[in-house]
Amino acid sequence: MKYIVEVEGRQYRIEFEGERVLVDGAPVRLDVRQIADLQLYSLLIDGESFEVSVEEEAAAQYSVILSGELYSVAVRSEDSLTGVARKPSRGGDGVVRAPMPGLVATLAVEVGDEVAAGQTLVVLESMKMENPLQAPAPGQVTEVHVAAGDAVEKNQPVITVRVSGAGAG
Amino acid sequence: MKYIVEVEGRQYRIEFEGERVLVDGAPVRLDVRQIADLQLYSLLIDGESFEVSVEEEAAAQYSVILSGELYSVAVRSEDSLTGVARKPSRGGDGVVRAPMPGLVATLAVEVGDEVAAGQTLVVLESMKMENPLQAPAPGQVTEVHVAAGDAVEKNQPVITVRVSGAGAG
Amino acid sequence: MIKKLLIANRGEIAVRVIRACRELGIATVAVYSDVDRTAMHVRVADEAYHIGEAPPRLSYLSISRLVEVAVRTGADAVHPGYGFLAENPLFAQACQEAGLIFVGPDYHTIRLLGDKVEARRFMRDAGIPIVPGSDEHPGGSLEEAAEHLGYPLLIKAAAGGGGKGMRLVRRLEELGPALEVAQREAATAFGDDTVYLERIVRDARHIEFQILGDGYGNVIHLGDRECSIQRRHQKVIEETPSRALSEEQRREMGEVALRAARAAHYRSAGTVEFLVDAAGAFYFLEVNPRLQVEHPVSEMVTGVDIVKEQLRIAAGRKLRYRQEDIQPRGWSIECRILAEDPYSNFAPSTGRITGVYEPAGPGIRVESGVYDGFEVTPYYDSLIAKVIVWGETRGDAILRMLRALDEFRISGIKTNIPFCQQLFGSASFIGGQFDTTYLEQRFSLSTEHRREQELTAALAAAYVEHAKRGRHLSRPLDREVDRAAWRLVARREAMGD
Amino acid sequence: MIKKLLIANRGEIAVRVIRACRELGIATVAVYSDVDRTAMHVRVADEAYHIGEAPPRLSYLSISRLVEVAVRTGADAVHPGYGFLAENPLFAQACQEAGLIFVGPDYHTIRLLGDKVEARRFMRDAGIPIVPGSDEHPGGSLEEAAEHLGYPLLIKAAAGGGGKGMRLVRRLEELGPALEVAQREAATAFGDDTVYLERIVRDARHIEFQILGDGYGNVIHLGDRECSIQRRHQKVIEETPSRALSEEQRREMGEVALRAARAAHYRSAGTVEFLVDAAGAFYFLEVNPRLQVEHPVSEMVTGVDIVKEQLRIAAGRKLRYRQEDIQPRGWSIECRILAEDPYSNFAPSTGRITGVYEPAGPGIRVESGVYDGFEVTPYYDSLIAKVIVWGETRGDAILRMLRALDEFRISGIKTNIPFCQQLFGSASFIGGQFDTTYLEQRFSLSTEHRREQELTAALAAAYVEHAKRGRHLSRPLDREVDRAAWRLVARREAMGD
Repeated sequence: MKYIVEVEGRQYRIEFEGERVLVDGAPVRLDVRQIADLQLYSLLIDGESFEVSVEEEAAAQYSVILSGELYSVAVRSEDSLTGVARKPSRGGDGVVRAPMPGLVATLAVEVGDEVAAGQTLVVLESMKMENPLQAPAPGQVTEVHVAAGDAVEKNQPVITVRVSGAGAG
Repeated sequence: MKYIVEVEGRQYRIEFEGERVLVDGAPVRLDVRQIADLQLYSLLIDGESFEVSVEEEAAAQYSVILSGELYSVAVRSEDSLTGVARKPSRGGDGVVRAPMPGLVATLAVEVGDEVAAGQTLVVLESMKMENPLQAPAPGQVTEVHVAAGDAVEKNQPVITVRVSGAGAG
Repeated sequence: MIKKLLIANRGEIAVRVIRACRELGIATVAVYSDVDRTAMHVRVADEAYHIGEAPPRLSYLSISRLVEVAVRTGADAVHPGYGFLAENPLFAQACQEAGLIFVGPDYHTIRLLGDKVEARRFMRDAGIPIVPGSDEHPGGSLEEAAEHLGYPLLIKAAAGGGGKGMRLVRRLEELGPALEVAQREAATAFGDDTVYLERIVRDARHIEFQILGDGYGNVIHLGDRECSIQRRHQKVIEETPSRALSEEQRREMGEVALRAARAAHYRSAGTVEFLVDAAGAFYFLEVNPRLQVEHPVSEMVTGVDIVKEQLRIAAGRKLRYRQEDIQPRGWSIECRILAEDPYSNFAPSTGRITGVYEPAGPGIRVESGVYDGFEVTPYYDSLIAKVIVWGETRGDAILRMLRALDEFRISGIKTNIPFCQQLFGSASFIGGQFDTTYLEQRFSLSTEHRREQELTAALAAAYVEHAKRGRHLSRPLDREVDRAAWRLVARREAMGD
Repeated sequence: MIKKLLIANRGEIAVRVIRACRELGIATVAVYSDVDRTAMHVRVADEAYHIGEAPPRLSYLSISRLVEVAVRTGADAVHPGYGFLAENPLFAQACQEAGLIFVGPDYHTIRLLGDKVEARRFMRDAGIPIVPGSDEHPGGSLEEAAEHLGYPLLIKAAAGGGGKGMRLVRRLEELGPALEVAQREAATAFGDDTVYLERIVRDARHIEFQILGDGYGNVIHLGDRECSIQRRHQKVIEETPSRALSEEQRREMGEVALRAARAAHYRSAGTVEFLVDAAGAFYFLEVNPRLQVEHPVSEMVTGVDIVKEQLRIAAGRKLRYRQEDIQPRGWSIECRILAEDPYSNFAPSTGRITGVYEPAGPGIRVESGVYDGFEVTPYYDSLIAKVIVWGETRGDAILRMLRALDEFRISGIKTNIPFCQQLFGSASFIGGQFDTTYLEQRFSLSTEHRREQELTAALAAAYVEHAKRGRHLSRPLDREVDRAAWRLVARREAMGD
């Protein structure tokens, strides 16, 4: 199996052939073990020992943390015709989602309001901190999915804004 | 559901009725939570907090460790007609099993040998310690299931002894 | 001695207090909200009672319920921890009136120290230097005072705390509008719109002294703590001793801290906070009449268990240390581990912790309230653990902290660990070149990478993707293989080398 | 300084050494056998190489493979840990001949100290008191020597160690047969059937001194350690200082330990072991020319990092401490956590660890090589972790240890923790009334129970049985319920209190 792996704008061609691993055609001794069913992996790469956290952020899109540094890695198999996988766009549809779980401390808009880009729509309280959620673009509020005081989960829709100039829907 | 629970020779009648728990007829406020899918339970009993390890040793037979003390507990439901559950007898069939994983360091008998009760049949080495496995009763060795140097798992049959006076097989 | 203590708190500090009680033979009563039934403090206490719903107002801030549980369970004392009700004189008073020992200062002391203007006046009268402020000339107008103090300056709420009612004013024209906003905020937050102006201390370090008083006139301090590394007015890193003080300054400030404590007839553990400017002049800031988050660093260098001593004092005992018994050894640093995502502007991160490996080994102490399977909820503080290190020198301590942070693994939520790793590795921190503005104004999380690590990241991600597709990960990889291997080997070995 | 170090060991001690290297900026090379690919020391090292199969002889005891890996990876030094090859002069020599720094004494020193008869002669010549033995009169017969020494006495192998070739002889008639057996055992175990007789020291305490020498003539000691609590010649609990010594004795024995170290031109960390009888007379037993399992207790009271100092010395540096710099503070105790079942005659317990919660908080240090998901195999030592506590007094330390053991949870295998809990709670231990025979001859695990805890055990078991039948446990109980609850509550709260 061959993969094109992109890390911070740089591409690697990685092949897995049974026990063999090739990076840009050169063989690498790789031994990976998952630790206790966590997102934690012990890697030996030509004898060098690493322990990394690997989290799948979206399809074929990974966040890797290694020695306190974060790497965004996109993996696509060479036989796929599409380009490097991208994060599914969120927000383009005008739906503002909760970036974290929390409580709706303030609801600053209602349906029908015209809002400017960056205008605060909702303040979410989480862990004693207030976090304003802002309009991604100018437009009109078409839906309010929460009430003040509601507990919301991460990624839960909070407000829908019909972006000016965009078609309804 | 009603259970007869025996701990160290003392019996308790414990009933679970939905949210209610009765011990010998008296209500007890019991709240139990399993910690992280382990054999570890946090109990609140009328507000007292305990954390215990509960291990099932055999059917309905539990080892409970609590503040550094071990309790053997047998649980049977009141509607069952049999007595308190017992550990399935091992050794009565003349099969000597490994009480722990280890390596067969010494094999002291062969098929056909007459052995006395307590005679060492095999020495198992585990964690740098030598552990002799002894004949449970006088008899004749009818089967040797391992070879010197073998790694054995816990409870794996090691030697079969036909106990004197007992019928074959 | 105290027989049974109720801990009116949760998280790592509740666990800390329970541990001290365990070692002193004091029975402990934990309290928990709806979401905290399996929290660590509940698991390790002798008794635990549900006191209400998740929002603090309905549980950990409910004075009546806490006192009721304490009385009902036969507790004779209450420890407030920090945060929640720790500095609320009404809680201390309610405990006292219910016949419970409140582990802290007398409620009059808490009240006095809680009013910033009162506390400043009190300390000034006791001969303690304070940051120049408008409250020193109560007759004049705020505009006159502002002119006298000079711009920029700070508006602060007299009843204040937590940044509410606080405003920075750069020039005269801003003063009026800012005062209006600050007064409105103060009124909303504290029911008291009194504000005053304070001169801004530039290039300030935040340095505090840990004090212990027994109420019999004996007061000692356990040395200083450097707490200048802050974000959003929250300390992130604390250490002792401070690299910024000369021995002379340290001695002098220690004396002043003791004078402040003596003036207040201070009983229990507390902290006297100062601002120190670049020239070395220092100003009283406030007294925190409670245990501090960062108390462990002082414990590490002095060997004094502050919580145990606090409990002994609460039971009416005299201090068992004289000032000359306190001989700090080495260096200690604390790093607060927060459930927040440093890569997303420190947004809170909640959810179920799927795995925790805490660092350990020589010179490392972890104070934590979480474990595998614990759920971090949005209701409470984001502080989930503290890593405290001790080293013979500051350099040893920093290197040890870097080692500790590198070992610390938390799965399931995001933490500020990568941020702290960079911070401890920064030249400014290592060189001791920082003041209270450093973290927010001069330090930023680097997203630059070491080139040679990119390949590691690439291989890890590619492997996980490949394994997912091939379902290589459906069971732990190593177990079966290894076990088969060692059985084979054992046999081979037995047959001869 | 050393640039890259190979650790010829596994388990907690390999992790300990790697941590010290991390903090000193030394790169580390771990080695692992078939069953140790995911062991902690592999995970935390910078590099890791497979060196063979699970049985130690085929991996961790293979001098040629270890030296080969060290050379191939460009390591400039090797640390042997304890056990395995730590006291093998051939290994030290092989390292030296391959151009590698061996972190330990010179191999001539190791060889000298490894031969008991040689070491005794050497120490006696240096004016160190030794246990009276037949080797002091090499001319006469063993029977004559036995009569002179008096019964009971011990036969020991000259090349000995680990109890092999050792026999207790109660009276003359037993001597001949016992000698035969001992010589045969010694020949088998060490390839050398030389034995000698040693007088038995009654009511003996095993007390040792930690020494550090730099090879430039500078030698210091870090105080004594009491190691009398032993089972099967294995120490279980160690503490410092010993309660049995007066300050005068401690000073005197420390002097003798230094004299022994100086005589041997000792370089690196080591331990001088003594037996102390009830009257306070002390006798040299042996020198362990390596790091000891129990070194952390000395670190806790002195603040010296023994492993770091060992590495600095190995790199050719001089000792950075003078004797007067060593000012022990407080008390420290270590408890060894073993994978064995105290309820089944301490049978080894192997298997996969499903969960570990290590104790933490003030004054507690855990040195461990295991974690959730780690598999304990029958190949190696049963030591899986060490709990080390520090307290201001011995009482504080014992209470803290009890607290630590109570917090320690390991699922999946059995451990000696319940046994240790009872031991630390026993009057004899608390009173300091014990000698080396205490654990095996006078202490036994109680199976008596506190009546009030029976009901707790009954309820726990009944609940688990009930849940199993009702499949109540098919998913974690609390999560879903709690989450639903807090959402409801949050809404209710928002609507007004």
